[in-house]
Amino acid sequence: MTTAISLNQAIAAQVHDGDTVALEGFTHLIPFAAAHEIIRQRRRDLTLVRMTPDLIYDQMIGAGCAKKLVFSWGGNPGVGSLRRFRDAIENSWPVPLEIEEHSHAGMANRYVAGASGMPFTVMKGYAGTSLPDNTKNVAFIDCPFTGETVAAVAAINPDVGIVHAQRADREGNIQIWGIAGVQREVLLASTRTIVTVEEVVDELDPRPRDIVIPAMAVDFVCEVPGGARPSYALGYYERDNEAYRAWDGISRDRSHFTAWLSEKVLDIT
Amino acid sequence: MTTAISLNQAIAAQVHDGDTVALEGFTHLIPFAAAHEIIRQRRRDLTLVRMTPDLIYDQMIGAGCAKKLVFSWGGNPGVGSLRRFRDAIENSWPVPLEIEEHSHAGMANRYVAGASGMPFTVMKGYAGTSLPDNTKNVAFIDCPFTGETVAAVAAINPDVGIVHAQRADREGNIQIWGIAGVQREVLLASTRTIVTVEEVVDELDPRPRDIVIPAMAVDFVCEVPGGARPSYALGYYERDNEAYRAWDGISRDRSHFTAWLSEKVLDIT
Amino acid sequence: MSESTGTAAEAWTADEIMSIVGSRALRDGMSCFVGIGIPSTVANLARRTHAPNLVLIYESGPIGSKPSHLPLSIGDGELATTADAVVAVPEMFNYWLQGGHVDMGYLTAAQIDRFGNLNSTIVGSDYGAPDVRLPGAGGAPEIAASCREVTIIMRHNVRAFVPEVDFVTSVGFGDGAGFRKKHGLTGGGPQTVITDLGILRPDSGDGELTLTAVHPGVKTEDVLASTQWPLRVAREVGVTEPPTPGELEALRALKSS
Amino acid sequence: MSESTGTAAEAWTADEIMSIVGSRALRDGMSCFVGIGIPSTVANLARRTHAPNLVLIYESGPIGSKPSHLPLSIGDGELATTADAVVAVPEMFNYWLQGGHVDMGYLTAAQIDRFGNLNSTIVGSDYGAPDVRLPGAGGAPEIAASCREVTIIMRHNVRAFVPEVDFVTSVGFGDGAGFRKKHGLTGGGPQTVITDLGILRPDSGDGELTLTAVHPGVKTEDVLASTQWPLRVAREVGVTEPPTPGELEALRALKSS
Repeated sequence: MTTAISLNQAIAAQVHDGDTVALEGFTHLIPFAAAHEIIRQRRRDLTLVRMTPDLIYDQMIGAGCAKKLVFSWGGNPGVGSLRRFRDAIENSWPVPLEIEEHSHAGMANRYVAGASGMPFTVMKGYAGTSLPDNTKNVAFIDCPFTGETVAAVAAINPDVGIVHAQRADREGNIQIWGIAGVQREVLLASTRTIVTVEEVVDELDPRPRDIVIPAMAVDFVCEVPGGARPSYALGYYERDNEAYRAWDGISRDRSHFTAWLSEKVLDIT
Repeated sequence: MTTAISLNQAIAAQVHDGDTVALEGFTHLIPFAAAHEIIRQRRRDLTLVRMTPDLIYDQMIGAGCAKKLVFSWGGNPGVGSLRRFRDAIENSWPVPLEIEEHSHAGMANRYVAGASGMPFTVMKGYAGTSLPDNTKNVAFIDCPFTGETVAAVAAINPDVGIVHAQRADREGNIQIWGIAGVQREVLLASTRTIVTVEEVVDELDPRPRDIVIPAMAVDFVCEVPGGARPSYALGYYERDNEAYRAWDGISRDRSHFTAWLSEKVLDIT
Repeated sequence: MSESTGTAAEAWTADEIMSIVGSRALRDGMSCFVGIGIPSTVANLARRTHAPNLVLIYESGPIGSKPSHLPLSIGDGELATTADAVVAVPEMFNYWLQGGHVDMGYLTAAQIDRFGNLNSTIVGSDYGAPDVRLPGAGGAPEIAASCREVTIIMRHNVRAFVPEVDFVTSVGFGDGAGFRKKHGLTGGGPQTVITDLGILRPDSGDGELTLTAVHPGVKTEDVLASTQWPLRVAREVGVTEPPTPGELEALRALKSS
Repeated sequence: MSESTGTAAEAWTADEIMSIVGSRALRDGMSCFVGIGIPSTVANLARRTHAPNLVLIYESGPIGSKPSHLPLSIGDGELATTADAVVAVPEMFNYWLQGGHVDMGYLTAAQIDRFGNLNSTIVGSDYGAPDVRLPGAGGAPEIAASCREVTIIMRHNVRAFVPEVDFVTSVGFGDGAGFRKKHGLTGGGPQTVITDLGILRPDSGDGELTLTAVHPGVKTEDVLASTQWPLRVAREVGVTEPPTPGELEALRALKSS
């Protein structure tokens, strides 16, 4: 079922205005190239789902793609704030941004429920915190065997799930090594999927502690070398920590950000 | 926290009469050596938990170790019946055997709940079947978000979890490649754990598509080469399909079985 | 139908035509969750004949296995070493099967009833004191619940084809129209039942099994006589294509491997 | 306490003694779930000094990481390549953390209250229009819920030490005795709060934070003045051991790595 096409075609085919879209990758393998293509295609009113919005959603939010953000930790890791995210929440720039926030465990379990074809799953957590007051997607239910109260979280099933991976074979089987985050879960939970990869190869020869995600979960594979920069792809290139530090200055004011967006994203074809 | 000791000492320390014990391994890595040691130490009144009782529990049941069996598929794969299991259920020989049966998905999820520190988890399944009529560990609950009815299964938390693996390092990290079954879940769900391994090595150098289970989940590691025979250990030895076929004859009548038990298990020191 | 030494057209056993017709139910490129026993033979036959790109899924964890010989168990080493991926058992059931990614589930059982419900647990009316204790459920209940469609393969006789199964291990269409939906069973249920006599398909209204084809040389009366309830018969009962020499050769090579 | 150029005994900053005392809370061989920021510095310092066998766990998946330099994010490549195992994020939270296998969780936050509850979500009284939008929860709520014990490290001032946090991101002892049990929080809660002024521990009765030690040169009045509620003080307030030259050297080498 997997088709190898250009990223431009894949985004045009799969991502529509108003969709719920998850671009995942936990620090590792963040699909920046796909995000930039969505920005270039000027998608609007997206509900963006992601555990750690990171620079990738800071850029999409600043570019005006998002109407809502579902997330669990919205910082620039080791650096500080996400300034476009804050500007959208605090000042509705460039458009108002609705938010729904969870814990990492809650988000991970919401993806697990989605991947499992369940409307919800159960976990310990949220109890005693202020988080449930601000979302409809957490409830508390009683164990039918012990009576113990546990948290229930609603499944997330994005319209489109997009991840980056190191490699794919020509059948569309996907290979990842290093930090795997929720890449598998978001592909399985999403109605439509795109995977950008460093390279398409004939044979996925094993790499240390790798996982393979079978092609059944993949609609489109796009070969995009460097597609995770300034995040990293273990075995290909390292995290560009300087770019993460530099983002703090670039994103600090709107005009500086807008200039960056034109030069580094919109004007690239 | 992991200690390397003899299998004899590990079983003596961890497995007591009346315990709930899970010896897992899905076709691959079935811990026969540990089972035989439990038989030799003449443990009684065990509740044996295992998805596929297989020859390993047929032998333990025939030897009189079990008072109850919790399982999901009780056959000799590709061969036919488990004759000691049937003799115990149908004729209470050598002692009566209480049974509780589930589907594979149900058992797997009961281990998942146990490994996750949850009293239960939810799944699709059991609905419309006769299985829930014969166990207290399945219930039906409503999704708090959609109202949909789903199955809930109670956690399994064995007193002792025992698995076989290919290798361990000296810290007790466990390495498995090939079919991993529910090895990880049973170790995490159990109060006490024993892992028999083909070899203890200084360094767990990567093997194709391997997983490593950190030592935090492991109490005792016992080096027992061949400890999964007549099951197999990928990379060490193949499944002894002839032994599985031969078991049908050995187990067919009580006297033949008893002679086998004495010669191959009890009289081995 | 028994071993034949007659004409070329009869040179197959009842089990052989069942397996060969069974293999034809699999389409190239689809994914198939393969149950223990005959389904594994049939799926591996299809992969060697018309469906080389069939994705074989075994409950022990392998996805995309390409075994060179017929495995004895569903967890033989070769299933793992030739697979595209090997996943843990909870992942297999929760993510791949329950998550709705598998095209076809292929099952067999000891009993089947008029609505395609399956029993592989006990024969007899008393669960606590069964006449025959069978292996039990294994992966079948959720395969039957969640695959996009289910194909069932089993020998056709009055002990196996009963009006109501002694124990519902795996749900077909329950007690008829609306049952699957009411119980949240997301897959399409048993769309094809292949026996050594012919092919049955569910009525599109209430899901009751209906004879739609017989194998060459089998009469409708033979099928009715081998079924413990008054079997529905389609207005036109077809005749299955006889095994080709290539199919027979592939099956026999597979069985001896 | 600011940068000092004075005697050897004063030759450290407030942040330095906080980190060093923080590192001492970690015991060799234990497992520690390491939060973002200062906790990562402190845990890596412990591993380079008295606790070489500390098992570092990062929410991105690595268990048993042995990084050669201080990671900027919790998902740097070296954390994975030097780990005993790297697990998927759902497995990390469900099996390893929620399953109760982690000895200590190490957290920081923007606000802490008298019962050790933490806020890393918003500053201000209106969630919809916060004065300051902070990053949010991340892994902290479940670390606080499920680790056998929790250690908190943060700078001590009246903006951070408030009677009641603006938003409960992570639960300490809630509103006092019985709260954790009532809410099913299986871990032991915050047993140690280390600041740049001293150490606070929960009252064994109701869990209210109590000053138990100050760093060399800090007075109890300094701590009271830096806390927005009337802080409980232990009958005997100890003085922490000053940093050793080895500790200071290791910390400075780590920070410049």
